Amino acid sequence: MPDDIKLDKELKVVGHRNVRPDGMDKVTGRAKYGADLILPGMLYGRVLRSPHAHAKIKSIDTSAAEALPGVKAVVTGKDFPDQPKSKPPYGPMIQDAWDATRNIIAREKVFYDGHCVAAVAATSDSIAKQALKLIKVDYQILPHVIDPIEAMQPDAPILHEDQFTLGVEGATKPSNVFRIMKAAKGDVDKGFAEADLIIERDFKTKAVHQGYIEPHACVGNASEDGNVEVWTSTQGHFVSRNQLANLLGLPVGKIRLTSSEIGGGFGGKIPMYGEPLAVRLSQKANRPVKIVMTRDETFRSTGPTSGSHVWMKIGVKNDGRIVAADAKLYYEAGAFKGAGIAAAIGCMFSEYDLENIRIEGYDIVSNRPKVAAYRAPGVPMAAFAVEGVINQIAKKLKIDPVDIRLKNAAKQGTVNVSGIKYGPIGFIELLEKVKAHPHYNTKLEKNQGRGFAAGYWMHAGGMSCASVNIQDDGTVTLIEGNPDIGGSRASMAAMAAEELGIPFEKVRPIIADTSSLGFTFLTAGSRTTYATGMAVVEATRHAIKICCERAAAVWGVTPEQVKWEDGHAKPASANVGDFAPLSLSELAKKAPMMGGPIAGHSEINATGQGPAIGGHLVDVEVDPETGFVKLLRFTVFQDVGRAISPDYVEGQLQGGAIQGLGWALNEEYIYNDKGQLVNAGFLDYRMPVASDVPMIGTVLIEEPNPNHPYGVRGVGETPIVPPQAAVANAVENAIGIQMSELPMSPPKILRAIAADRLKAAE
Amino acid sequence: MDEMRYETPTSVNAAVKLLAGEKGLAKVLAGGTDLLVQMRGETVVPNLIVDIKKIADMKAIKKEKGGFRVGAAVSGAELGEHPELSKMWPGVVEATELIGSTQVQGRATMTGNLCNASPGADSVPALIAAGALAAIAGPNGKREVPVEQIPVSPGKTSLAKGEFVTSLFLPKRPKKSGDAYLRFIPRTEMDIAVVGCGISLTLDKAGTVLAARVALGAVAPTALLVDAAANAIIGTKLEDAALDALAAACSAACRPIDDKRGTKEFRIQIAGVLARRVALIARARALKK
Amino acid sequence: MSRHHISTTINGDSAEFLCDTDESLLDCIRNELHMTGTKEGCGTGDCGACSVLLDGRLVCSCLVLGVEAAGKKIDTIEGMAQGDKLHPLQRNFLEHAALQCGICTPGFLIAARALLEKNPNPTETEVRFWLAGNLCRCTGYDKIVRAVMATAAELRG
Amino acid sequence: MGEARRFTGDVAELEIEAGNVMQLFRKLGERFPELAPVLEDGFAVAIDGEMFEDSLLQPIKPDAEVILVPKIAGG
Repeated sequence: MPDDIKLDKELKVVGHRNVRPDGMDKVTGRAKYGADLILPGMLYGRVLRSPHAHAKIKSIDTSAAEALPGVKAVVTGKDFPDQPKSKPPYGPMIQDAWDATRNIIAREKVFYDGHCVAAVAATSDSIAKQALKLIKVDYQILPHVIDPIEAMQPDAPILHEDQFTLGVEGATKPSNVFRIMKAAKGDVDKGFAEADLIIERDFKTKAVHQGYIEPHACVGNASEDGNVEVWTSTQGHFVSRNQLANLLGLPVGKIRLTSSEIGGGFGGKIPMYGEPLAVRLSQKANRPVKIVMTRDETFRSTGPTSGSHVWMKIGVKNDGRIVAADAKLYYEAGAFKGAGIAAAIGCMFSEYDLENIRIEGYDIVSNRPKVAAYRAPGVPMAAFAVEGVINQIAKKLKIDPVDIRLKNAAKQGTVNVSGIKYGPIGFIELLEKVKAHPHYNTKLEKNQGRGFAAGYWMHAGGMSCASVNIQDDGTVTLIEGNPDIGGSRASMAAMAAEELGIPFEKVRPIIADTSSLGFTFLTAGSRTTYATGMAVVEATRHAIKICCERAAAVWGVTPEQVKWEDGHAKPASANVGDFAPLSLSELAKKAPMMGGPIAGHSEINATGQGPAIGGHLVDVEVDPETGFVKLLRFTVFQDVGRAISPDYVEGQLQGGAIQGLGWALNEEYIYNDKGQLVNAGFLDYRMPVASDVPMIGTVLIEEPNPNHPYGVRGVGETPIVPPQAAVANAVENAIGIQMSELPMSPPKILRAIAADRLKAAE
Repeated sequence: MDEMRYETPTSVNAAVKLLAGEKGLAKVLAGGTDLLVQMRGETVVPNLIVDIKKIADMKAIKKEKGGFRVGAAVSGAELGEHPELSKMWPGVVEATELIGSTQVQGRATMTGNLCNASPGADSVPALIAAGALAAIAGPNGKREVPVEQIPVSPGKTSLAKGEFVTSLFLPKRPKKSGDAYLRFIPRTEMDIAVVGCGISLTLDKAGTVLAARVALGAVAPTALLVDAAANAIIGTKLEDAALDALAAACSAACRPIDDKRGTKEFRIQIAGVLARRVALIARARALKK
Repeated sequence: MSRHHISTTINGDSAEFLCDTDESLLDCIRNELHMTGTKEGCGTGDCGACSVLLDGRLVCSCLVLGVEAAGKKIDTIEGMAQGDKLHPLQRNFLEHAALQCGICTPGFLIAARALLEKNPNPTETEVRFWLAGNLCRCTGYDKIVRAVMATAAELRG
Repeated sequence: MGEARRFTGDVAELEIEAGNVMQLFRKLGERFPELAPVLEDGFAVAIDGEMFEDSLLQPIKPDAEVILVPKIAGG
């Protein structure tokens, strides 16, 4: 439970603990996820994947597979139209269709272990599996490279012969570095010259997977008239529809995507993998085709986040004031360009009010799956370095780790490296809450340590649509277009009910398919409750306006003389006249005779999103004989703007914290010398289990975002930014050694302790 | 595709006949928690699966000669629910209960853990330390061997064509005996042992170690019985020097590999750390009896 | 290839299905009986999303062969509520917001029910270790553990 | 202008008369042809510190400070 939440008295639904409208189906097994759709005549699709990290495809022979009884279709890269390659200049967001089609199914080369080379559809899963064995692929194996620093070396194997580094003048040799992105503010060199203390460190992190429990799953159903239906577990069916149309050369209007319930995404279900294959197979077989990934495929073939090397140098005055910050980020993009360096640059120092910043980010391709977004994509690796160095500075200067952050905290009016000037922002309040919290003030025992770290995410707005239909008994159907991953239906329904002044239970939220509502952008970037929430409020107010107009007609007054209050149209003032209030259900009942149905709709492109800053406080105990790190206590503080559904806001904070803990301690992609992933399962890709963690405390700071009708900022991304550094700082506090490489697995900790003892002995 | 057959014999002889008569690959199914994973990954594609759970006594835990005979299909959960056995051999039971999740415990068996021949199997070092025997039925009749003779290398056993383990026998305990098992994993659950250590010991009235068996898992191609480690504590009261010698002997016995679960260096070091801790738990248990 | 004809009992009702030897019970429940409440997260017994009771014993249905279900009693999430009355665990999961995406929820509910039937008064540590085989990536487990503890307290009265 | 500098011959700051974002982008594109093709898809703007993405019709007041910010997707 939260330590404290401020609830405005006048809010009756928003901010209360409402039971989510989709909950019943999810506790009874009724809810349909990606793999749960079963259609008549449906075929089983399976994908053949490369066992090689890097190889030229000399030929593919599918004839034996096609001849196997029960096999209804086989596709390879040739079954998809090739796409033009984007040419420079490149914008910051890379959407290269040439890359996209090759990531879905290989053409000239395979770029990673697990890369799709062919797919089959058959009448049973076992026939489909057997058919895969009959496909003969002739590979010419090429040398591979995975680590970003190795990939930058002059003799590294080159993935794309026509890729020349952007940002390097006159590059004549192809490079795995796609580009070097730079950002700067102030005069860093001058800042360092004024510094009393400068600390410089290198940090490394390994690729980690989003680890959603539901593997990717979809059903493609193409009919002879060219219409295409797709059922899929995705974070954005509208975005996928548009991409699918492009990749398959189909008109957008012919394609309808329905988003299934989604079993977790965290960014990893933004890209498409199986959908184009299922549709193409279905077009060939004229039957529905279901493709469900195995867990092994999910690890080998879908987006992990970047592994990284980060160099960080920070200079401070003796009082702890940071005067210069300089960083270089080297991020793996996977097989195709597009690592999360832009987000890292935009966020990594942004909870601090700094005058002099210089950042260089390297976007580097290497032989692993193309990275996908993972919760505040790109930022945690950079924050691990920033917060690690700030911790070192605090230690050296003997300043309390929270005080040094207070000294540098961003506030209203601060301008970050991207030029964004902050409105109200609750970081100082947050830090003061940390200091006053009992967790910060309890004593630690031997081998125990406490760490603190902060993190920032800027959030997103974007396009959203919503419709509100007032039914004739006064119940309400709310239609929106964002797949509900973590309870967003509850927040949407709460805002609509609050506006209408009716009980939460009277609103039924529905997530529309792509043919039933206007374009709605991804459930990602913590934009849903902000942007789609805004559309919902606007659509609801539209319906209310109609209600007021109807009441005005009934009373023979002007619409301006009617107000909406507590679910009723009421005279705006005593001067209007003495009319009995008309309820929503009364107005709805009369609607057919008074101009027709009452509905509101909204189509917006939301801007004005507010950033959210979080702070994580962690206690650990380190077993000095084994290097085992036990998590003792974890408290998450975050400025959430306004918690529409406090239960689910807390859940986001707790979940992000524990994902970050896994990233910090044990999760990593492990490759053999052939570049094959050797831990592609939950047994050896070690995500935290229930017995690894205690209860996770949450403290919600509510500094409302003035640009949202209910003050929403967005909450889901920020909680994965601080935990890696917070855990590392806690480990350092326990053993006296800074761990600068993730994961801080027991062998690494033990090695560091041994090296430290050796050094002390010398 | 060859047809995969499934049989449920009701006698040991019938099972032996099926296993011996199969020309292709025949696999015994008890809990299936290894076999099904291997089948799914297609590392094992049997032509015949012989489900032994319908054979009398495969699900039984019986008292015998002051010890216990545990049928080959007794699950970890059933083992843990047997109070007498848990009291006599707590180390063996706790080791078996560490295999997988609660769900896996509902199916996984000690015999399967042994016959899967994984070097990291949790129950095996505890069984070896306990001096457990494996009863084997086969075309040439029955035989009984110490459990450490069953695994010969990762994934391979000494069982001949047509043979299968029908039960494990845990012998009677002298007074003042105790056993224990610990493993190191980086999480608190759900991992395969990076190192495992099982120790069984018997004390005299003064608390001196009269007899000891020390076994290590995940530090060599098979679980190891480390005589030198036992000798390091026999005749001692597990003073610091004895524990140091025990740890050193365990570390010296390791022949580990670097793999995704741990490094050589780490395994060698942890083997010693665990051995000390396990010996103290086993002693505490022995003192209570 | 001839398939096995299996007669079994699911949630108290007799059921029949056809399966291949190597088909898991999970695949049979989902693909043959179209009961899709039981989920597949890994297929290797590492995530618990496919938890069911087999003759009253908590198991991963991905680690049971369909053929082994012959003559057995299987309990799945679809049988947990009695008519329109939710099991107290189901109700408490809703009231404590113990789910976000919900894909792991059926497995957690089945596993938690097995725990409370065996141990009506578990400590937090016992709950956490019993449920260690059920992975959840959304919640950090906090609210799940609270919901189970609250249900235990409620059932004890 | 940060990331946009790669397209502007390193010009970091300039004054442009524009009533809204679309006019601004058009004028920037005329001045820096390299930048033109990536402006709409690649950049958001911060007008006097406030972020606007995909907002071509957003008015810009005289004397406003506008910063080009790379567009970023979330998770």
